[in-house]
Amino acid sequence: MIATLRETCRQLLSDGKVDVVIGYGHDAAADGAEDAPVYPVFITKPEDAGRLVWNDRCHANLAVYLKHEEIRSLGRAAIIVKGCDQRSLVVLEKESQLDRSKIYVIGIACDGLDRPKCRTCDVHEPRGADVIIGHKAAGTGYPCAGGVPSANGTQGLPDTLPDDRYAELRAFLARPSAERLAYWRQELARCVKCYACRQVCPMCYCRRCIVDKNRPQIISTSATLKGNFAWHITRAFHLAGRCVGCEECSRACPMGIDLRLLNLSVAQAAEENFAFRAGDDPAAEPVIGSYAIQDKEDFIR
Amino acid sequence: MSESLSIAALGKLVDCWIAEGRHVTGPRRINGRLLYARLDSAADLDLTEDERPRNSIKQVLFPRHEELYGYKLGHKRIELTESETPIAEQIVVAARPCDAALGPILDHVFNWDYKDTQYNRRRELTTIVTLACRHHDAHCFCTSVGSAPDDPRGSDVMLHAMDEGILEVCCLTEKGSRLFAGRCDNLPSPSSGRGAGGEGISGDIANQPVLPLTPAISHRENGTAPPRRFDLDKVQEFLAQGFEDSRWPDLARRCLGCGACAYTCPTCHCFDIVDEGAGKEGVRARNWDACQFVPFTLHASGHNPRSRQNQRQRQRIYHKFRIYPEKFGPLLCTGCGNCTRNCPVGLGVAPVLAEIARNTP
Amino acid sequence: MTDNIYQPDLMEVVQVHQQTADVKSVRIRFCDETRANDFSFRVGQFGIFSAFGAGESPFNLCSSSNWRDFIEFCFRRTGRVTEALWNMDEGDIIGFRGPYGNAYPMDKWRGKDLIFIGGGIAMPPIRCAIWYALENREKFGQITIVYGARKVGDLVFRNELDRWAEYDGVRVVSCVDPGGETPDWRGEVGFVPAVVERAGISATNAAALVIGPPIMIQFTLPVLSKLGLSDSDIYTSLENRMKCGVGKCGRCNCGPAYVCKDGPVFTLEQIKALPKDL
Amino acid sequence: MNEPQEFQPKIIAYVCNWCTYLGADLAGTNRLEYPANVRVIRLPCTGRIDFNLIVKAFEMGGDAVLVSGCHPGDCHYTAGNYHARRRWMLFRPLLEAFGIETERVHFTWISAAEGRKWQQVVAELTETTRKLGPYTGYREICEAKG
Repeated sequence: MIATLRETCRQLLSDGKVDVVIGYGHDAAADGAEDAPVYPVFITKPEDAGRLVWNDRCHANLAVYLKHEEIRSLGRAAIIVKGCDQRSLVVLEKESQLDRSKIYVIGIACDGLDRPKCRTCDVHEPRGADVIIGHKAAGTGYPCAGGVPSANGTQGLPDTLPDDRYAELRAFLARPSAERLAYWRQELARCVKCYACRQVCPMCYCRRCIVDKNRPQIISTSATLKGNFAWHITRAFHLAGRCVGCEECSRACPMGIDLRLLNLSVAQAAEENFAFRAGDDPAAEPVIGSYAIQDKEDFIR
Repeated sequence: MSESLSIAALGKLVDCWIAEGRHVTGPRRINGRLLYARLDSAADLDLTEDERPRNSIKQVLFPRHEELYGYKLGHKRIELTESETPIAEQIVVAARPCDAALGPILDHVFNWDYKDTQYNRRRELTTIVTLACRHHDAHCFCTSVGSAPDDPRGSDVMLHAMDEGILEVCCLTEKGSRLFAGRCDNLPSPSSGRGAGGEGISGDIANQPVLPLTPAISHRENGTAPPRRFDLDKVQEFLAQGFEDSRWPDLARRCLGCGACAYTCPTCHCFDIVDEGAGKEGVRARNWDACQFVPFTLHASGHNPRSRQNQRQRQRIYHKFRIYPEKFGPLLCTGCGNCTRNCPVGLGVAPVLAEIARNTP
Repeated sequence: MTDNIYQPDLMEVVQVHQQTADVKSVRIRFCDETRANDFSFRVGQFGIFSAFGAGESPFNLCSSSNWRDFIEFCFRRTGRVTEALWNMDEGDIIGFRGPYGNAYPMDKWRGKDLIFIGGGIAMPPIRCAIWYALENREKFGQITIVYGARKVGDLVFRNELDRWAEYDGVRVVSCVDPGGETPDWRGEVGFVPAVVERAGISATNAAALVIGPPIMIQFTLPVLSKLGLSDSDIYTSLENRMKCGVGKCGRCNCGPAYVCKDGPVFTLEQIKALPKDL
Repeated sequence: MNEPQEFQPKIIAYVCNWCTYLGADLAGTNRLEYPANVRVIRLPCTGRIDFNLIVKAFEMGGDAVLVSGCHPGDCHYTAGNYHARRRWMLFRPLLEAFGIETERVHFTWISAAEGRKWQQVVAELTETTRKLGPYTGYREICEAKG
């Protein structure tokens, strides 16, 4: 599978179809080393395609790079996406941040990278890609990544797909509100405001973030509890109907704060109120950017 | 002078310090992650050795939010008030040597002509008890920047873990000895037999809860030091003329511009000054800041000398490995590896310098 | 007195003078008399001015160091702090800490001809040097002042331009960009670099101070070099983003220099040695 | 000796300029009395009422927040209140997740003619908030040092 991935990219670059392939790779000197660190790479020369890899440490959501001037300046891009990352492209296109026809999307079948999101994943095979590496495993109905050895030998596929993405959120919401506030007070007390959760997120593409604006300084920049609550409320709400659940914000947090519950709560609100799931339907209007006369709620008197 | 101390006795000591009202900080596990944080009791102390805390003890000497002074606004009258948060006596237990070394390094900039009294006061009131390292992970590179797993710089007391949960205590400063004076139980250390002739294990120490120490503790002599990741001379030779080198955009292209490297780094010390308050009262406070953020150098006119992310990454490397050493002497880096350990895309200092050193003839 | 290096002195606003549509100069005096007496600064230094509740910003001290009863600074209304300072009037209290940075080497300039070239809002940092030179007129040779702005309304300290011209040995050339002149404008029309070239200034035994927007400096420096001025005779004051002003917060660092402590005054020679990070 | 000081809740009301603000004004001109606990803040439209304003109100010591504007269909800017309705349908669950007491956050449509409804809403709000007591939960978080 890695061979087909490298060959596809080498072909794209040598045909001049794209100028850069945004993928996962490691140091040229570390090829083959079993636990060599994997990180985003930008391949511009066909002979470098050998640096591309695919294994269970390819976590980054590479869609985040499509907004960077340093990458755009390299020219037409091909981007390697897992099913969850591919959803980000749908949202970004709908928010007119990228022109889908100008990028070449290489979908890679993935049966899970041992992250919480993978347990309830339903896009093992990315949709809307120009080409898919790895294919549907016969009979099981789930695409197999072909090539990602997994501990329990069944290609790491979940035997039963829990139908509820929000099971963990429901359990959390069942706890009394004072307990929930206390949980966030204890978690957000560690936040040092390094904004890694903002910088890894493809949805955070504002040229100047609201927290960097001081007229008015509505969100305190201090890493006090007040500043951290104001920041994380704002960050989470700006993802309403936009967060595709790639969970990069939780993985990137150096202080180990799990932000998934916040993203899930706004995702659930969008799904249960407006049957809208970010990145599902390329034609659907963004939920926060549009409205419907017949929207129904039960709390406005 | 060096004595020995059982891990259990260290736990009791920690509880004493806490009882005496001192703030004790040490590595503890929170949600599965090893972080330096304030200890509520000795049970929180986690002496795992084959993992390095993901943040640093910098917050003890240089908090991420610190009130400089308060202000009260009246009609044509303003009153400035001393910030009333008292600075308590701090003890850092089981710090890594690459954390403890930040004190002597930051003293230079915080006392360059103007004495930063709040930093100096915290420095005086802080005693650092370091635990020499006997393990390292893929990101440690203290040996590449002139440091070592038992580098005493900045430590008031250096602990060396021996076998069977015995710690050799070396008090390096007066502050350190005051802390440990008469508190060591000097248990004979079975393997090295170097413990001073203390009496046998007394009853109450025997049944103390032994703190979780990783089983395979080997004596400090054969402790493993991390391999050298890059040749520092070659790096500094490159930096001397490499500011305009065309490879910088490639070296840092994947950087996302967050502050995870700067805020978990023991020696990054840049800060912002903000006014916080509502209506007639407020405080002027100092917050951590980082050269990786766009507004850091943004002029009021809109001009930004470092508008590209690779320029900001270059500035971080230059400030640590050329500007600071040239101006103050020590490198602004202790080789802890937290920048790479916490970088979402595997950048940080070591990978960049290794790449530079590899390609510099 | 506090030993907290970040705590400012409280200053009372003595007089506010609106220079242009968005530029004001403010005169302030120490509330605490003892501080007023033992305060001194050298022209070219700057201070950090506080509008409590909004923040702090660095501005040059644009009054002459010989004036004892007030110090003056000038700012353009662009952001949160300058907005708050804009709304100050006589009697209000602001904060000041300083003086910071190095200063113009007036003693090194003794006996030299002085060429002052300013652009737009950059007149205040030059004005203090001009007044200092005029108050010690005998120490300096010919003084030429070239000051340009986009349009007549943008000229800062315009009334003082005429007063400077009255001093002997002082030549004042003020200019506005093409299209910025008004019918009764008697000064030159053109960009500062061109005006400097036309002015036919003699550069023998001269020192030049050039402050203005980067584009103006970029095109003025070659003109001065052509006149024969060496790089070590051309001075400028750098405008980096600053926060602490005491060499701690790392903002103004550019290459080996912390602009707030090693600068802001640099010779062109020193600036050429700095990396292109300005 | 006056009776013991009853808790006076601080209620911050973000109201739209075209409907609710006029409704409140109408209540005033009709001499309809309502508790003075409400602090009215006028904004052009409910569409302009940012979710951060609710957080800010609690940060600065508010005990309850009221957001009120034109009934759907009456909006001066045609769709401001529709957008606002969607915003609150998505924001309330997030407040729930944070454990911020959503029973202290109230949303109503009050038209320019409904002075009486404004009086009733404010009176009722003051009572329910008085029962809930001061909102120390969030304020104490915001006053935590460092």
